[in-house]
Amino acid sequence: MGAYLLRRCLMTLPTLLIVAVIVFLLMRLVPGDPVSVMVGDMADPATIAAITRNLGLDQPLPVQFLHWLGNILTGDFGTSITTGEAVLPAMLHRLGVTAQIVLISMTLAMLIAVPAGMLAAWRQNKGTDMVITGLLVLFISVPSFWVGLLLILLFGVELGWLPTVGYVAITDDPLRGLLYLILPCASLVLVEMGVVARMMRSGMIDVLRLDYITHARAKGLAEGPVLWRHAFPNAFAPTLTFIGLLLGSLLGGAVVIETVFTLPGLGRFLVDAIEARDYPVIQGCLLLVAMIRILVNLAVDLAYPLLDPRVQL
Amino acid sequence: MSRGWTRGAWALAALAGMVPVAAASGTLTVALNADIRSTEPGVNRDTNSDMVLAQVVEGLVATRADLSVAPMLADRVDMADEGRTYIFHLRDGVRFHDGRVLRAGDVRWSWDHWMDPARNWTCRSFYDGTGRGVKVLSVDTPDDLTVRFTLDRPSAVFLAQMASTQCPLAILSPSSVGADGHWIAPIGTGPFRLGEWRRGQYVMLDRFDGYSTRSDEASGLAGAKQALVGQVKFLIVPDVTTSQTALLSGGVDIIPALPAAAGQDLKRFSGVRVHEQELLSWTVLLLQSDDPVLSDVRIRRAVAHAIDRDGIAMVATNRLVTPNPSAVPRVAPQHGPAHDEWPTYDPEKARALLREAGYAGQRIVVQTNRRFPNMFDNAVLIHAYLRDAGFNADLAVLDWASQLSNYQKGRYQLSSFSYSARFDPALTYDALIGDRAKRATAQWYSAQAAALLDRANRSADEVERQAAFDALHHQMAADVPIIGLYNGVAVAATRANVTGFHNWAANLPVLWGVAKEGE
Amino acid sequence: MTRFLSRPNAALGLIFFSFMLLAAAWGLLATPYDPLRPDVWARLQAPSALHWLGTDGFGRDVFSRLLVAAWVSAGVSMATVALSVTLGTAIGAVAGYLGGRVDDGVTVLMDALMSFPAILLALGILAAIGPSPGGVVLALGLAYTPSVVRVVRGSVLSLKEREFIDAARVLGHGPLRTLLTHVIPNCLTPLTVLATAMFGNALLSESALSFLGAGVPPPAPTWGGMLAEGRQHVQAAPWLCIFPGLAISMALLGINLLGDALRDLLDPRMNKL
Amino acid sequence: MTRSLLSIEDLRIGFAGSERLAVKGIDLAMAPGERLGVVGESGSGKTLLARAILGLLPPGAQRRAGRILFDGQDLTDLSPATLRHVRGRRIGMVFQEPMVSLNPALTIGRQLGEGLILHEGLSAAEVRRRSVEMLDAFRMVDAANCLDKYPHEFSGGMRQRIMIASALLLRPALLIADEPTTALDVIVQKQVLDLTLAACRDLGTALLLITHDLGVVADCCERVLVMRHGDPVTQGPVDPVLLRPSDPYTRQLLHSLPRRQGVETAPAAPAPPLLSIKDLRVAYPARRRGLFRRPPARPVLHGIDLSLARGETLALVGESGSGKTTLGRALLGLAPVAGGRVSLDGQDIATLSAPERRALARRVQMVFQDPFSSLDPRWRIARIVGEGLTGVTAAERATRVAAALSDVGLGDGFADRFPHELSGGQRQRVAIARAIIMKPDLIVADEPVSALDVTVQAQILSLLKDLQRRHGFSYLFISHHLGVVEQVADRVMVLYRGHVVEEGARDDLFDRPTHPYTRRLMAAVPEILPDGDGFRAGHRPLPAPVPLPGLTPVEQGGVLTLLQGGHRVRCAAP
Repeated sequence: MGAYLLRRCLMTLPTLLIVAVIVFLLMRLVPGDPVSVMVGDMADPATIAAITRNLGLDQPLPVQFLHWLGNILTGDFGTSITTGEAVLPAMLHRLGVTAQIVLISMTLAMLIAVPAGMLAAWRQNKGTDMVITGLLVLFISVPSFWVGLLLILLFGVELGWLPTVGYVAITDDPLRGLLYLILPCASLVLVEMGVVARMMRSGMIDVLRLDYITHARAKGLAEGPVLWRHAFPNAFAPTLTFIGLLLGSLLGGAVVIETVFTLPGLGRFLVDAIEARDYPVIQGCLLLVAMIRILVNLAVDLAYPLLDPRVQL
Repeated sequence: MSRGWTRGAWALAALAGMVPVAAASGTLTVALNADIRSTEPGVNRDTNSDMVLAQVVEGLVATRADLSVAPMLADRVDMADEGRTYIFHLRDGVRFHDGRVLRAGDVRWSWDHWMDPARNWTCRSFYDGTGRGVKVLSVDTPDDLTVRFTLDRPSAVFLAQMASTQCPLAILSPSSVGADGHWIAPIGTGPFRLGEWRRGQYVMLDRFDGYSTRSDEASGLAGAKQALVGQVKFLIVPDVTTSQTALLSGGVDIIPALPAAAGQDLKRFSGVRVHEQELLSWTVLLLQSDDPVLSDVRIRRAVAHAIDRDGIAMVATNRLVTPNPSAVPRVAPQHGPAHDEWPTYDPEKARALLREAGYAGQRIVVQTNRRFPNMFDNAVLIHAYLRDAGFNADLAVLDWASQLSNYQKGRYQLSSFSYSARFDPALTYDALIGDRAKRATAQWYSAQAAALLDRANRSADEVERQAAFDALHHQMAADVPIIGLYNGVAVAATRANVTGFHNWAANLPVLWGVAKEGE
Repeated sequence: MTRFLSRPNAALGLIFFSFMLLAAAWGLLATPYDPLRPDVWARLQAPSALHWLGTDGFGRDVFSRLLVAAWVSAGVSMATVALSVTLGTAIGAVAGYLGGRVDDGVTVLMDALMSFPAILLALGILAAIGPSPGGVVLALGLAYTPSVVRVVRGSVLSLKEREFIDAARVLGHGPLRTLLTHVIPNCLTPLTVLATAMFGNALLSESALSFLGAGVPPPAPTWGGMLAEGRQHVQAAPWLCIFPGLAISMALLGINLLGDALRDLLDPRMNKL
Repeated sequence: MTRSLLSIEDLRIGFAGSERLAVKGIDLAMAPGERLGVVGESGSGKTLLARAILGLLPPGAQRRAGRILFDGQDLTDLSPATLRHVRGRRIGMVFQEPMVSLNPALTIGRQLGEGLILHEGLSAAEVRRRSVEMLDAFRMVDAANCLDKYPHEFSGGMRQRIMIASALLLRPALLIADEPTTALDVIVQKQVLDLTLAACRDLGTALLLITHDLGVVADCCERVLVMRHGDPVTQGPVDPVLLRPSDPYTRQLLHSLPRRQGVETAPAAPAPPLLSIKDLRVAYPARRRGLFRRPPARPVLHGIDLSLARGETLALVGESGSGKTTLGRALLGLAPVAGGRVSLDGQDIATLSAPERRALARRVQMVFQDPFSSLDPRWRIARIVGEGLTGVTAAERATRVAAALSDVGLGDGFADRFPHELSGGQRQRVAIARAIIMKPDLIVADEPVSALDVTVQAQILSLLKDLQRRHGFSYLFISHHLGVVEQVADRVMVLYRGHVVEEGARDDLFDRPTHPYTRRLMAAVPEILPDGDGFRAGHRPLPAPVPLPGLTPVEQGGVLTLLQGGHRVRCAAP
């Protein structure tokens, strides 16, 4: 078990290294340089050259890469070129915002989606199933950013019930913090729910065809235990993998919702950094997002045997 | 439909009280649309950083609202040696925020601090002769209250440069940096001192009780300064809608910078005052005169004729300003009727000129960015106008960094751009005129223009300078090296109980003299 | 085909999807107004007989822009799918069929690419190559390639177990020929299902990128871009936020319904009912 | 018949959206403790019948008419809740695939105890005691420990024992077993069947056994129901219904069963062998587990020697995992050869250049087991058959394809069809046509009939034999089915875990099996053999074991020792 864990962790290393190379190269292909953004239209070439030298941007690429990688291995993601902040704490702070929204909405979505998906699968091709699948396909077809805009129009502009944009940390003011999370979470929940429930439904349909379900019924079990005890763990396992993937991507990919509601999340941080050519921040964010995704996958892989004992550690 | 909708919404939003609640009395809350970039004046800066730091640091001289230069920490400034030597006599009893009394040595320390290449100060090249400016040969301190700057040649803009709002020569206490030279915080002499800065959330300023104010009338950054509130909280509210809502509900007292349309929206509410201020910044369309197509002045004139500057100004600013084709800002005293001369909006004429120049549908690309909505809007309209007049125009939306980099390297045909505030028209012309081979950012290479600029640069006689500026614009209207669109407009909004707030041409609202009533 | 269309989701999907195609065709041929031509004196007008869906901040006709945007979105999405399917099939088939070190290398590279959320990867690539319709296609195409590689590689691995592949080898055919004549044609079914799903994803991502200002650059209208612009006028002209979103949703609904129907039809396991 | 336990009256089952019936009016009655076999080929509706009893029809299937009386109660009338009382407690059910009929996510103990807790409300300790008792009855080693394990930790045979144990745990009055041993190897199949029969007898449980295997029915059951296309063909005691059949379909079934036909042994071939294999070793590379470590390859064949004459049929027999398929694949370059020499017509394949090897390879063709998987579903039949032809004109290709198709008994109409439009037997004919069109010297036939129903199987086997007579090629015939091998083979090799344990001419081997493994294999198969004008069921009588010293399990090595006339058996090294 310990050896497996170690091996499984070691296996992520080449992936991480390639991720790092991709991130680094991508940013060096970008036209425009951070120094011009810093100095604006006022500076002359001499100043630009001096600042470039001071930031180490005049070194050969491999040197810059090794230097960067070395620092990252010691936990130093550098400092933002534009704000002078240390990148790692800044990213973690933003990640906290994104994580709140993603985790809350994902939890809500799962609470609704898993039973809904199971119900639809159980009543496959019957009226209930038609209604549920119809709703689900509608949910996944409506872009979350449009839902967000509509919610803003309805609750912010028309009704004025909820704050539509901005962010208050829950730690600063729990009540108001929650109010600010309602609309962003609501816009994500629909889509996530659609995706997860569809996954759950198809997984469940696959499982319900299997002999051990018929066997469980043949033993005289009622539908409740058949569904929850026998079908659920097996149908949920692939859904869990999928939710892991989804979580991993949402932590960086909630950028659109963060834009709609102007939340200071990780995705927005990255987009702003791209605009400002803030290499350390861009690299840090992309790397962090990829690392999170890899780690979430790792966690899911390690948790998988709990649901499916066939997968051995 | 929209009017009713929105008004109801605002009222409800205010009633529902879901929006931030008013801060404690004695604290003025100012909404910033983005966090400040650093606390180092003139190093890593933007408009927001400039505004916050202007409340905290001061220089030897400062800019008045009419853009003239006034002494600030200096009691008076003497010139000698035909303008090559400047002698600053410091006011006595000025204290830094750390309690130390300002002495000539601090000025010398600050000078050395900023001129150290490691500090990456943006304006170093204005003083060390590497740029287009003068070279400061020496700075010495004959006594505790006297500082003497010796230049290699006379300059009409030396003091204006020193009083720049973007990179002022800020006088700081040496305790601003740590023992190893790392930057801590600006320990200045302003009426407010820097308090807590929570990145991405807020910047606090506290009233500096040891401030010794000047007695002359407050104007711009100059004159008397009196902090009327105990604290100023710059709250970072990136989204316009949020800050508008917060202003209506009292969570924010001042929004110093708003898009024009948002200002229009807010005018409908009684509890709010909207302030509009025309600025020095100049929004333009850059033309690459070296381009094979645009090197023909007829084509450039065709571009000028093709563009409806009234329409552009209206979309960008909701018709708050009239267009300004001249590098001399409309708020500047030097702006006269002579500066309104320009090819009129006339697509027919543009077409005729194109035919005459033998334009054969070569592709012309307008560069722009999304970072600055007004540049983007201008470009979208310019692109449409050019197509209308028969140009084969394309729009290239770059990120700001790339566009800026292209600007600095001269890699563009047309570029929707904006020059930031320069306090003397000569400085703006200075940015425009030059040899592209030597300086890629130059727009206009004309010996005649260069001579005129030189006259304006060297002369101290206002009449002579005015004549030079008028002649420069006349020449520009003929050469069309650049197309001026309009000067920027700053729209600010305050709650009605905020008194004493005003903006000025440098777009740097000051918070001394501002108070909140009835709370 | 008749059997396909007799499914309610297929028929409904086709109806919605043909709205998009119709709009795209209309946008390609002629629009009521020039979608790019501003009329600053008639900006932010509410829907009326003159401007069916109102005008935007530059006074451009929203309806005309929606039609042209349908064409832009459909074109970009199709090109994206074409690119990633071609690229992904080539890589996935070769990696899966050859196995060994080639496969290991491809797998690690694809794992690395897949650890970026597609939209962030696309943003990164677009930052590097600059926004243009081709750029969006390239960025999204590259971002989606790993999922095609995965599906194709999986199919190839399971096809490799199928005996007709062995049969081809027994008949003396080389790997390339087997790959082209047996393996890839047999990946077409999962690829069709995947391509439909990807078309929807590409459309959504293209809109999201445009919404973030990184997609197909102006002046070409895009639904996402129109939403982003509308967002600036959410107070004054709320309709600018409604119609483009409605267009995206209807197109996506159509594609998703069609995709579901197609999957039910082509996936024998699901079809067994 | 005293009192019937189960009686089915006019049961009709159809599928939604179709008028056609899949089960067309079955009547059936079973007495308590009785063992009834339901036999039929695929599509006969036997599985639907079994599932209908407990109301567990697959989605889409509907009972159209009929009553199912159990203990006098009409099961079709019961509410779901009442029906659940019957399920498990009164009627137990066992399915075919042991791999998917146990829930992989739950421990054996939980799945066994579930029914006891539900129906009898026993305490945990009592449940455990009863479970262990039942597993013991099924000869599970260390039964108490088994309860805490998961299904994947057991082999297929073990799982099927657990499955049946769990069904019998509640002492039901009736056990329905749907092909319970089909997926198992013969020796394991016999163990499981014996255990099940014994347990049923002990508990007085009636057995409804659904199977396609006539031998099993004849061996285990008292009565039989033969079904075809949903119709009941005939019903009654095994003797005479099965053993002296009057009904033509049943007769056809029985006559189709593979068995030795005539005494026909290939002439001892003095000519040089067509194929000769020396010390062939095959090892599959292990799946990479770490980043850099690749564990040693897993050996599958440990040095096989083999030679095959022209026109001869050599059969390889063995259970799953014996390496018989791998041997065939290795010949065709489809499995990684780790050592040894293969020569065809005296030419060592290893010394040839790649093109030469490819040309040579065309002379060896293969017919695969699964006719569904061996034809590219996207190709038309003509293209599939002609795939191997190179350097011929279109006209010549068409002619040769048509000739090959008619050789295998498929007329012109088939050339333009797709594989999915063909039946299993027709597809296998296409696969054979694809092989013979290459004019091969040798055809490797890997379980060519095991996926087919018994009547089709007989047709294909005679086709293969017929083609060999006409074209003169040799067969390397791989099968697990002793009956099939006995019918087609000239010589037989028995493989066990990658070793040859016994080889010899067919009659020698079948009449005088010597190695203990061969004997066990033969003893395990229940057979139906002609007996006068009827048939006789039972296990093959074995001659007394040859007192040969040093017959050993293969794991301990040993060499092949000649007995007589080419009959060799593995014994300890002298």
